[in-house]
Amino acid sequence: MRFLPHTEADIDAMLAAVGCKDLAALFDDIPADCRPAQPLHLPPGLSEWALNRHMENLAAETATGPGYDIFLGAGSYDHYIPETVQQLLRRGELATAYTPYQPEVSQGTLQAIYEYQTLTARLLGMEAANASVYDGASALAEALLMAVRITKRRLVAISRAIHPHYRHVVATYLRPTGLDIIELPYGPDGRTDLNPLDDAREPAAVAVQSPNFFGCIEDLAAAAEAAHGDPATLLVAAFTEPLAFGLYPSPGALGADIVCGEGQSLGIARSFGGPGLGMFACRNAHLRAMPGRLVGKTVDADGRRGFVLTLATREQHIRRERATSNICTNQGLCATAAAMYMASLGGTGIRALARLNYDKAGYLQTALRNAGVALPFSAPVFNEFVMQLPPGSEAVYRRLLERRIVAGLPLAPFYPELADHYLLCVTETTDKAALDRLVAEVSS
Amino acid sequence: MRFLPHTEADIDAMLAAVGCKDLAALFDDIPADCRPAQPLHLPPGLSEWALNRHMENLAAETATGPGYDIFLGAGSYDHYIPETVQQLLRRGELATAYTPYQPEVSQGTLQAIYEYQTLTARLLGMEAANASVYDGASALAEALLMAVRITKRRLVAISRAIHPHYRHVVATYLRPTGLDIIELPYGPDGRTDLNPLDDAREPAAVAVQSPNFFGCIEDLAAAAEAAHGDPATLLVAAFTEPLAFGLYPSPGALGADIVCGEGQSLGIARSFGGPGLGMFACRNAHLRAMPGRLVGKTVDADGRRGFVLTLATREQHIRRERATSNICTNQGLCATAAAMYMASLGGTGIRALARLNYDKAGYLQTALRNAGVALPFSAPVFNEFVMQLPPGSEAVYRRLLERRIVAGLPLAPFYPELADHYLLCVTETTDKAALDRLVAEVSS
Amino acid sequence: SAEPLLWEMGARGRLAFSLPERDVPEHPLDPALAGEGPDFPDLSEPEIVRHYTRLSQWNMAVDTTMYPLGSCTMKYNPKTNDRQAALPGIAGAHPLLPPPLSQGLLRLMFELEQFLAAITGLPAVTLQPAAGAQGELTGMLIFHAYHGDQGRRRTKILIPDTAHGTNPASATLCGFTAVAVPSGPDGILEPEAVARRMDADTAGIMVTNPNTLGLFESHIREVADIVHAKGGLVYADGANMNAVMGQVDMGAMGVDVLHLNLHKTFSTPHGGGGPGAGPVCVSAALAPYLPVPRVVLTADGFTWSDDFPRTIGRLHAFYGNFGILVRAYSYILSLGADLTRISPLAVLNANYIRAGLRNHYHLPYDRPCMHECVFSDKHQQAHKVTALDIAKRLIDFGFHPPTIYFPLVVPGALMIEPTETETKETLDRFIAAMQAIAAEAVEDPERLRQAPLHAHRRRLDEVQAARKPCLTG
Amino acid sequence: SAEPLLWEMGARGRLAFSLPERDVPEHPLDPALAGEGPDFPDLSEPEIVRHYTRLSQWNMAVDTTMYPLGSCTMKYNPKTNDRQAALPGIAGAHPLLPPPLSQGLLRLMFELEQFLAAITGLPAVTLQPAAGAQGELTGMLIFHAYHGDQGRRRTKILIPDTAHGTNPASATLCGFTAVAVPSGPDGILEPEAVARRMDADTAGIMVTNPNTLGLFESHIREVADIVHAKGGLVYADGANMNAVMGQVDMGAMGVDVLHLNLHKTFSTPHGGGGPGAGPVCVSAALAPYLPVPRVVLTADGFTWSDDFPRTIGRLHAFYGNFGILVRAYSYILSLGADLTRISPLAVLNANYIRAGLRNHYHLPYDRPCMHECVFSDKHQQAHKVTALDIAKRLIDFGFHPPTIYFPLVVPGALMIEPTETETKETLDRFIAAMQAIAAEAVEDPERLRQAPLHAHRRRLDEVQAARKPCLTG
Repeated sequence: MRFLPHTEADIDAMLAAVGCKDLAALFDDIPADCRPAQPLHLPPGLSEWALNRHMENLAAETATGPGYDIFLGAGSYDHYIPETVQQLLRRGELATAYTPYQPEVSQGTLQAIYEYQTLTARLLGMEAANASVYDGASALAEALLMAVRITKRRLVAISRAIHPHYRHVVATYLRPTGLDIIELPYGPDGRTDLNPLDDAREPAAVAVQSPNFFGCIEDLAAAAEAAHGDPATLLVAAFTEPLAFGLYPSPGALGADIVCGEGQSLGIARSFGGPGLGMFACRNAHLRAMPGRLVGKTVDADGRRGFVLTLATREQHIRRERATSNICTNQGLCATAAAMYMASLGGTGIRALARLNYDKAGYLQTALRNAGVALPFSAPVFNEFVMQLPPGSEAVYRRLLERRIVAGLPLAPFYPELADHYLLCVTETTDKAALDRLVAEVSS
Repeated sequence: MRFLPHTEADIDAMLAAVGCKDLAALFDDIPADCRPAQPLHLPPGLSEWALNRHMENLAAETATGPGYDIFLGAGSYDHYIPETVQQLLRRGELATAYTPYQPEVSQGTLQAIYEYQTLTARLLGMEAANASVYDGASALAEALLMAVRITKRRLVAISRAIHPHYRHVVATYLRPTGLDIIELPYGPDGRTDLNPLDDAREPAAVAVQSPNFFGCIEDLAAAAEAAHGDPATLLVAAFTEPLAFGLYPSPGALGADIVCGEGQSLGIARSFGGPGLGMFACRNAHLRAMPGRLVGKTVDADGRRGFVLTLATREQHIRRERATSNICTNQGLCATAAAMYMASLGGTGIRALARLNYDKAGYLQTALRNAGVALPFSAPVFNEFVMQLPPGSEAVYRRLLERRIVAGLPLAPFYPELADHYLLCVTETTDKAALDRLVAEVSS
Repeated sequence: SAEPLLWEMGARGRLAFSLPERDVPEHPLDPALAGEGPDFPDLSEPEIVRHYTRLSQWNMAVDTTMYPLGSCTMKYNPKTNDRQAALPGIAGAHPLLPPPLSQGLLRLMFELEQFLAAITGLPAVTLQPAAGAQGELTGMLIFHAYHGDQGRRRTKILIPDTAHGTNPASATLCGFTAVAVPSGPDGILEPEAVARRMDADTAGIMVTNPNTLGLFESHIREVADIVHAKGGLVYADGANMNAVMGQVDMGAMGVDVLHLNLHKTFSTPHGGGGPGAGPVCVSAALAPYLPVPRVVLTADGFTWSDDFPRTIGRLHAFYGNFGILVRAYSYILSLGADLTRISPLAVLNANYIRAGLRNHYHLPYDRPCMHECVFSDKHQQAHKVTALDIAKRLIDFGFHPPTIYFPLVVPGALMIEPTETETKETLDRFIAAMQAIAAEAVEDPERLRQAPLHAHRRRLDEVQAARKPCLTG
Repeated sequence: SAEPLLWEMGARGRLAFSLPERDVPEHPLDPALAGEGPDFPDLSEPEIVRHYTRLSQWNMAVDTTMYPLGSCTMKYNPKTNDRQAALPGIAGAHPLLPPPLSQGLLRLMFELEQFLAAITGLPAVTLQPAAGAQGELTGMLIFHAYHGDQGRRRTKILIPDTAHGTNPASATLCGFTAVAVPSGPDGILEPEAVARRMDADTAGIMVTNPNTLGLFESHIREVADIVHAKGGLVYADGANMNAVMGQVDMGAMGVDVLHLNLHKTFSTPHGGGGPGAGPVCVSAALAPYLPVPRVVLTADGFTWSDDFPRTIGRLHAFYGNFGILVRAYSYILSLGADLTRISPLAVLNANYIRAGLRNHYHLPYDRPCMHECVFSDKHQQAHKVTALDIAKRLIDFGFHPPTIYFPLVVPGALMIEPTETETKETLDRFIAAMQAIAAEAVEDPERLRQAPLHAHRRRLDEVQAARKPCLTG
């Protein structure tokens, strides 16, 4: 086996040095009652070439790329990824290193993550960002737990226009803590209705997502005002599509205290939903309550600039049961990819690309509306929006599937009141012809 | 344009430093009569994504991979290439360096090529190998010119069983030199008939290829004996399929003086015929007459082992019109790929892989023979051989093409006497089912 | 030898990204809603390529040298796995594709679950946790839900003093109070110590086997019986699974819940800190608690199901780090039956190092080890040389340092895990380097305290970094 | 800091290659015919990966730093081009596929020929030559064949003293005797010097424009007229085409034959010495001499044709370095109309360096340059500092050295070509480094003679290497 270098001669010499008669003797400490009843049976190993064929066959069953028009977003977005990012990310020195415990021989990873933190903070309009957490959903759960730690309060308010999966993850994380959750409904414009906050008793945090699950841009400034009506309450701003901040103001600029979400849009392949990138940022005042790894700038013994993992006393290695969270690592390579991507776009590019996404979605909105399709929510959007088809739309949806068009995400499973509503996503990868085809199909 | 970093501000500042009023002024030295009559007109640049689509569309028109059974060899072979080789070769430090003129900052390339030279010499059974030349065909031409330089003779004898394209290249290279070429015919066993050598007057070289164009293993020992009947005459052994030397003795072991050929089989993609790898080896006695770049071992100022380009006085940089050849570079990255591939196989692997090629070809030979298909040549083969179909075989060949089977290379365009003869190639990539399908089709 | 930061480079108006052609008109935008866009530097493509190529060279990595970071299983990461994960039908797949349009990917997950079940001996598997620590959290959530269903809220959990720091942190996140169990004089758990602490308020135990001293917990079956007898559950931290694949049956051992680290045992790249993946395997009794959605096989093929009323819920926006699952699946298929050769060779390599260094470094538990061996700096302290100094000096010899100062039960620990993919020759060179360092500690201790001398940076001022944190530029 | 040689590693029986499954029986083999197989070391896959990852780091490359190697045009090599060349339908294509099964690839070649014709102003193109030097050979073979058809064997060829060494070597290979033409006091060819040497026995002239001093040969049209008047032909070495794309028409200039270096002007990676590609463009009159086969467009699509009776023959086993052609084609399509921006920016960058260093280094020809500028070590020789010392010292500043001691007409030449893909900031740092070196040459010349101090190796003993060549291990 090409990954296992040991020859028989190697094994014999090493067993002699170790003082074991055979390989089995290395496991003499394992009692019989811990052993498998029968040997582990696995099929013969595949050659590299047989594996390639097998994986190509599996992959070929997936609907992707040319031949399919897939109008799905909902937390996972189809954006172009530069070949440079893909090739650089495969460099063994980046991919096969681990947590930079030894900074002298990890400056590559450390500087890359420091740069990621900086670009993230700038994108989100915050003072500090961590080195990333698992994904947008767990980032939101961690943000709420952080707010609870900061405020020492037991209630959180969450918009119902936050991605349903994210809310599900929050519920899962919070269940054993006994914290209370109230949900804020959405209004007819597709935005969060903040009015119920008036009756909420001392919430630790108010969480909204913008663009929200319906693609609508929330009025974050209003949310901040509502949340900060109680000075201790923190506004947690979530997101699934950070490219929107190339066009719309950052959550930080609008008053959010903690900003978190999913960074997959920033140069990371969809990969059936993961790995993604939990982006997480806060104001300096809350730095020590923030979960997750941090890279900081310092100097070496010769006074040269260098980077290290820092504030590790917040973390589980040292603090164990008193850690800010149980998160041990970050999404290192995904964070590096996002930094490469953000740097490739630059300030000029992200504005242009975000605008193109906006314009494509706008074109489709206009065309659908002109074709008589209802767009129920009136709030402005970025690259996603909801369309409402006439009752019995399942047949239309299925017919489109047969024509290799996935006409968005049916919302009924998530919002029973939204039968016949579909969440459509349009990015720079969708060409006008596909948009026109969709309009023709759903209005025919 | 993302490859061009100059901003308008950069250009203005630089023009000021240079003392030019605009970019056009940089070209004031170019007289009007050298200028284009009208501006160069090219279509607008494609985005990275439009280019991807365009190239994928072009590539999709090619018959490759699953879906086609392609029994073509004839100097370009389908062998598996490990993913490691492909990924390592893309490393920027290997791909984007040039000729290692500055050895202190080129040890990566230099050691890799030194290792390539060593493995090549071992594979071919020779004392020295150069850092590679363009391809197998030009390698043969250079080998004959080298023999002419060494012997100061004006005649070369070339087997007609050498790849016809190689003979064509030799003729092209030799035409202005006025050297004489005699061709040695092939016999009924598919091997070169050495008898005409008895009448050849003082040839500088006798050139044979093994495995030859028909896939037949030549009797190189007999060729060496025949050539060396005149002690000054050099035996030049060519090849197109070096994997054969995993199974058969090396040309050096059988008495060749210069060994040259195509190394594409060793980890290099077919790429529609290039880039390939001209492998070139000789005995130490002839080292200084050998064309092409050489890497040698030495020490640095601290006595540490290092590598440099050496014997450059043979080359055109220094020697100009008295150089051993006009070749200025080598196929650096292809040579590196071949070294990676040879090292990945190792002695153990190359024997096993060569044997598998032999066995697959043998299986097909047996199956065809059992199905009544004629195999005209009796000499042993490696992974290629000739089959003879009944007259009118073009229709059969076309029918197979429609069924996505390329049933080898028709030989009639190269050897008019071999109408209805087809050169078939079978490597480790061809599975038994495809072989059985071919047999069924040609014998039905 | 300094690489500028991204925003120390570039010039406004450069662009390293290829903007797609615009084929639609501008759509009206309320100017009051528009922002200014982030303050990113503008760079050209060549600047991006050079920056990251140069930066990358400042890392040690498995691809450049032996990286014997204990408890992290830094084995070779096969390149073919990255190829598979990048296939367009895999990398380009949207997670919410209707199942009929993603059958191959669902099959891959289904089969990977089956492989992991076979390897661990625990029949039900979730692939959703994004890392080992999230796997631990999953396990603790299952503990919590299970005990809730038993009608009794349990508040404590037993955790040996050799445990990874994530164990108590994960338990705390679920509201449990960690109760430390000291390991015995031979470095492993003593059943009596567990029995003394296990009670009806205790949810169970989290145990790592082999433990972080590299020793097999030989009493695990008895410990499990004690815990089970009091209604508790046994959680196993599978971070060290590379030692025992094919050698143990976790179910037979009494384990109820186990997480695996695919980036350790199953060869997926560590990525400078992630992404990893931390699947959780459970006993049949606990299967109903696994997160949703789960892949199920129906007459119409594979599909997703949420229909598990006792589920703890969901831990990931979608199904976990699928791209990592692909790599682990490829790895298992590549090895096949050879998978059982991994652990014997990993253990052999660790014992070979143990044998080579036991006369040079203090071995707090001097007995055959599993996949890693833990030394301490006790002998070197006489010369005022610490584990940190030894680790830094190894850098000068071209090796990545081992894990140091962990496990906490060994003061000045040096925790060395070579993995099975290192050659005997590399181990010999590593042993020689460690021996040379032991000699230097006597002859020239100051050199060790100054180490590393030949790295890209000398020792970095971590105190300054923490005192006045500078986290963004 | 030494990387073992491949055969200093490994152990018999290791295997880094995945042997395919055997699905056929062994076929009988006459044992008398079998060999022993080569003496290759046996390695594991991890050893291969580490070896080449580490080795690669010992190279400077365009991807790591500015590489201003004069006359080599070391511009940025776009990564997208490598992606295209690796597409299965391209990398996996057999060259002898029937043309109906390879239409896309034939179209690519056809269109690339058209692009190169448009860029050069010469209407007919062969893509077959595998490198610039083979392009020169192609040109000389065309000269030879053309004059043969004119019924007169011509034996001499004019070559300016600034020419690349390949020019005389290529001419010699075709039986021509090189006659050197000295350049004039301003570094360019003087028509009278050509006229004095051009006669009926002279096949023509090989000229590089801009020449290797980075100067445009302003009298080229007159020179061409002189050569043509005597029945000769004009060959242009297009190695320096990066200076003048869109600025000149080679046909108008009087050029009959021109080669291009795709690995220079058209951004394909230099690969540590190749593969490159050296297409040749010719006038309509010389088109019949181009090598075969040629891509032609028929009613049935693209196909190959050998039907060119006056062809010089064939230079490559197939069609040249197709994988390189793919990259150049991608590059041209990526830039499109922006291709005409390349030369102005390349020339601007060179002049910016010239302006920044002209007060610090001797400029033998002090006039605006094209894409490269040639200094000499004349000022530094007073301190016993040579061009070699300056070059080696640049390494310590993190830059690849320029070409040195070429062109031969400038003693102690330093030939600097930045290319258009370098930023102003990088040029500023390069200029500062060169200025610092000039100061060091005065203040601390010994430091320069010892340079490089910070490279992977110090200066290597080239004399020993050549005296007792050791070419294999």
